[in-house]
Amino acid sequence: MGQRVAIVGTGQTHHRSSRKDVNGVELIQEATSRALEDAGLRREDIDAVVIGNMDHFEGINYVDMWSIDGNGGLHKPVMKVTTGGTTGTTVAIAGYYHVASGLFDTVLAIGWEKNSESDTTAAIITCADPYWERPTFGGAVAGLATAACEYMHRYGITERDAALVAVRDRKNAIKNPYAHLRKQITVEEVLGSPILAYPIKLLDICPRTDGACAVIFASEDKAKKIADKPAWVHQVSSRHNYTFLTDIERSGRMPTLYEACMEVYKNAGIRDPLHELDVIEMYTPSSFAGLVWIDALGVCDEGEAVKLVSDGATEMGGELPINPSGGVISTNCIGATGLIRVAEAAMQVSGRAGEHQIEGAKLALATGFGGCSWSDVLLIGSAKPN
Amino acid sequence: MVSDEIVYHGKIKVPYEWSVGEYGSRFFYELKENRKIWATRCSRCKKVFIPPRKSCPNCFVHIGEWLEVGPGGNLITFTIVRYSAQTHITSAPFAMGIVQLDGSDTGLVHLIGGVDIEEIRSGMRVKPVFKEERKGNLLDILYFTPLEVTP
Amino acid sequence: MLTISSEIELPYNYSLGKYGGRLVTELKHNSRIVGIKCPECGHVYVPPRRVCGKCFIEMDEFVEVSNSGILQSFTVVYFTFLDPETGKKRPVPYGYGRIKLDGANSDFLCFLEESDFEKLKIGVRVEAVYNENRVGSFKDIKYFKKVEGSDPS
Amino acid sequence: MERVAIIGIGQTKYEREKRGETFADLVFEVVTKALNDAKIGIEDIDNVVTVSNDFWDGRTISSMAVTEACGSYGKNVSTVEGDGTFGAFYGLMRILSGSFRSTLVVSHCKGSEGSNHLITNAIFNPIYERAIGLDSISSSALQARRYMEKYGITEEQCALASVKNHKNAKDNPFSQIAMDICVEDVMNSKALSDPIKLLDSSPISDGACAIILADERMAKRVTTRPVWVKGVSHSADAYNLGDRDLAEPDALIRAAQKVYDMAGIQEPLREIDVAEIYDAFSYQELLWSEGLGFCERGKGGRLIESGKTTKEGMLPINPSGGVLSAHPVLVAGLARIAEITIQLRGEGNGRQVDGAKIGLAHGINGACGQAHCVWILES
Repeated sequence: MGQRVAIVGTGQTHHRSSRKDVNGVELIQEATSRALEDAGLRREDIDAVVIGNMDHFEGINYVDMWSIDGNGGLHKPVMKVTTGGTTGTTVAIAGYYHVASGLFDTVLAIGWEKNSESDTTAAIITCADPYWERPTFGGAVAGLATAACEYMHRYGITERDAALVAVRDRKNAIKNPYAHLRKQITVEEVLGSPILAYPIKLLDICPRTDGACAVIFASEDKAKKIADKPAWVHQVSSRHNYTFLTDIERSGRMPTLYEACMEVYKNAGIRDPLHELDVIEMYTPSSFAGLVWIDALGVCDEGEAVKLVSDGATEMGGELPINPSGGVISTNCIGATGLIRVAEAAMQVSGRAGEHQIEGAKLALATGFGGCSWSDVLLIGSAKPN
Repeated sequence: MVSDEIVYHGKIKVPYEWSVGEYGSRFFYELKENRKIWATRCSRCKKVFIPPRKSCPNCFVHIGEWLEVGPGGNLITFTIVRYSAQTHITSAPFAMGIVQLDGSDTGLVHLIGGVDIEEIRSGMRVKPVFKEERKGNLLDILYFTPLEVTP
Repeated sequence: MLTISSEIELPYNYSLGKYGGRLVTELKHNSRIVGIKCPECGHVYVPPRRVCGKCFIEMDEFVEVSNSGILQSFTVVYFTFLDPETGKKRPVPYGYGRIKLDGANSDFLCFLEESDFEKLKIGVRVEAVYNENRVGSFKDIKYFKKVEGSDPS
Repeated sequence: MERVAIIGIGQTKYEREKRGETFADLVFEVVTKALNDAKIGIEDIDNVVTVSNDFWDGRTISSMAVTEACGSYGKNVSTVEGDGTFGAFYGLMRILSGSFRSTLVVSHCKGSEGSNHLITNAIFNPIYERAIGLDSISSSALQARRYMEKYGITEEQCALASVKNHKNAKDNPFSQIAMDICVEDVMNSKALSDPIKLLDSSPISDGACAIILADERMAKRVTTRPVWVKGVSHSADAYNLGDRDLAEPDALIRAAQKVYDMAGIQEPLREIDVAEIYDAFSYQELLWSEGLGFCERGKGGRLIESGKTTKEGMLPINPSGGVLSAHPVLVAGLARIAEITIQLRGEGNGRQVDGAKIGLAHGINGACGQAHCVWILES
């Protein structure tokens, strides 16, 4: 039952703060055609398409239908999945199940966003309960700020500790030609940047980006023919436990991410993720999240993430590099962000990440975050899974 | 009021500014400046698209060829809208339809006007009536009107 | 490059239902906050809702929780953004936080009186301040203010 | 395809306005019903797919509102935004992958909470179509006229679908609008957007529906009345209305061909015992009947006139009353699957089609049936 699945092609746009030269569908077509080109496939080789975004971000209802001209799905099965910030990873997981089911052999998964076309915070606020939460909720920045405030209190971490994450990711982005923000920053610059919502400052948080990403999933038989080095999907998992923002447990490791990681490790037989994983593409919407959520990946004891980051273990060349692509803090086309994590993880284990390649990467983890603690995790490897 | 019947009258008001893109901008520029309707043609399947596509949805190749279509066209289908809605830009009853301009393989949805709405028939020959003041959007065409109105 | 602008204003009649409605009614008439208790795990949820997700069981025991509690986390928002409810900029700075009301297990999200983050501390006791004229709304609670003499516990 | 069965279903009564209930309340009701129907507990469910739409719900990540109520705590969960038939399709694939034994699929919608015109206007191209004021009614009217004129279908023939389905609805305890009307009533009802009149149109509805899918092993263990999935397929057509010939349901024809191949069906009219199809407007029952191959192209009017699609006919269509009798968007397709399940179990009471063994359920996405999803189920 079920068939093995591999990633055989990826495509990204050059992510920018604004892409007025293309409409949304044309932006999607750029990523889609690049993924096809990467895999050496044509549109007619694709059996089905999965796409996602958040309706109120661009004000478009039924995006799967609207994007047909660019998503490659004309006269094919097209499905929309959406889970907020996690949408990109949710699209990838849906792409995986399309192929794993045996019903399709070659499936295109697409995430996209044109943040420049709207007021992102206004749109994000609408994810909160209209009555009990929207009046106070200040969007992703403020939501992540309340979490960051609590992390500082709980673990005694400082704004300076968190800044290390932003500095690392922005440094990595310089080597990624598709990244949005590609300029080195310093800890002092992060600390001195304008405060948006205490304790989050401008350089602690992800940017608003226009961009799209497409990833092609294929069955074992197809993958062997399409790609020299397919990136095999070993495990996928997702969790979402809460209705209200304030239902998220404050104690312990970020619960949904931890649960999803533990399920993936268990099913993959991973006992020591710090040493068994070669690279992580982590959905880190803020520097504080990029610090504390490492705990939930099970690669260190609770509260020890600061040490991993400050010791350089998560740098390129470190013991477990995190976000060689530059991560979310460098590029955040929201609906695509999770899928970029998956694409980058696949590029790493296929040895096709170019200048930001982690040498010898064989096993990569990609994570997604959205809404009130929605978590997706994918484990991707160069070796064919059992 | 019984507590389980409480309804909160809220709203979602978010502004959007959709990029028309390079191709759409040229299309609207021609409407605005020259009262002309331009389309693009796929080099592989030869299909002529309006609104203009930058790539062919079917062949998935880049499209570079532009051509003028219309101004005359055929009314493929239409409806007389008799209800009121916030989305309407003119008061009911009014007519809208799909017009296939001469030289194009696809149709364009627009208002049908300048005629007694009860006289509108599918298959009619129609042409665009442009607004005097044009802004670079689809409503630079006021409506499509029959070429010859039968008395 | 051209753009097409639109300000869609979508109206919604959001039902509060039996559970949310009960809290609104209590706020309006009795200046009280009520939660709902899971018969299985005993967790008290604010705002009240029908189902305990963890136990997947229907709840029907409304319980009064305190108007005061401990501040668990907070932020002060400085950047400006459009409020989707009004389409206008929301006034900043403003503080809000997660408050664990005495008698509740989940936190309650609410405005704080204080909007200087230097003066806010996790662990302080805060209490609800109600508006004089109550209309049956979440906003009947004006904000939570620090209880004088309260230090982080 | 491995064998997967529907082992439980739950529906709310569909109503114009469920003012006292939230999305979560509706979802809990139908999930509980589906679990009870399957005689299993939430612990027997290992993954969940919710279906909702952020425009209709007035909330980004609308599925968050039902997280607790759908029982997904601690489980793998995802959300499809589209008709419930598409959500169920994802639920099916998750089982076929071998990763899960049982998927709970639940869809909710409250049409009463939002503005139908504004929300369906937002389906259309914001650059080239939206400003014209299109919505679900006017766009469907463009399709109805094109179809009727191209093939000589009459308004009276379309009206027959409304008459039949509203009558059928009288035997369905979940339906919203059940009544005895005649063709003249439909013809004389208020003109909305020619040729569509009030009684050609589906109502605005609130409601929810849940189904539970299970692999063969689990299905055989827990139930004596599994309904098996014999085939399922979906397909999408072009987006801009002007790119399509609206009289030609190409996407449906493709989806139907594929699903008939999967299920080994050669003569759908004869081999299928009962069909529940997405008739948001009366003309759609005729047009979709053609796309599904129940008759030749252009013969949808004659098919309904022949009486073959009444409850006693050769292929009863919409014995539940169909979407014309209750139209909770996104839920409606899942309700079609639930209704076919009821039929194939022989539990339809007054609306039961005698001896139904093979059934077809159909859902649509987008404007004017841009995408279609077709299921073949067997008892």
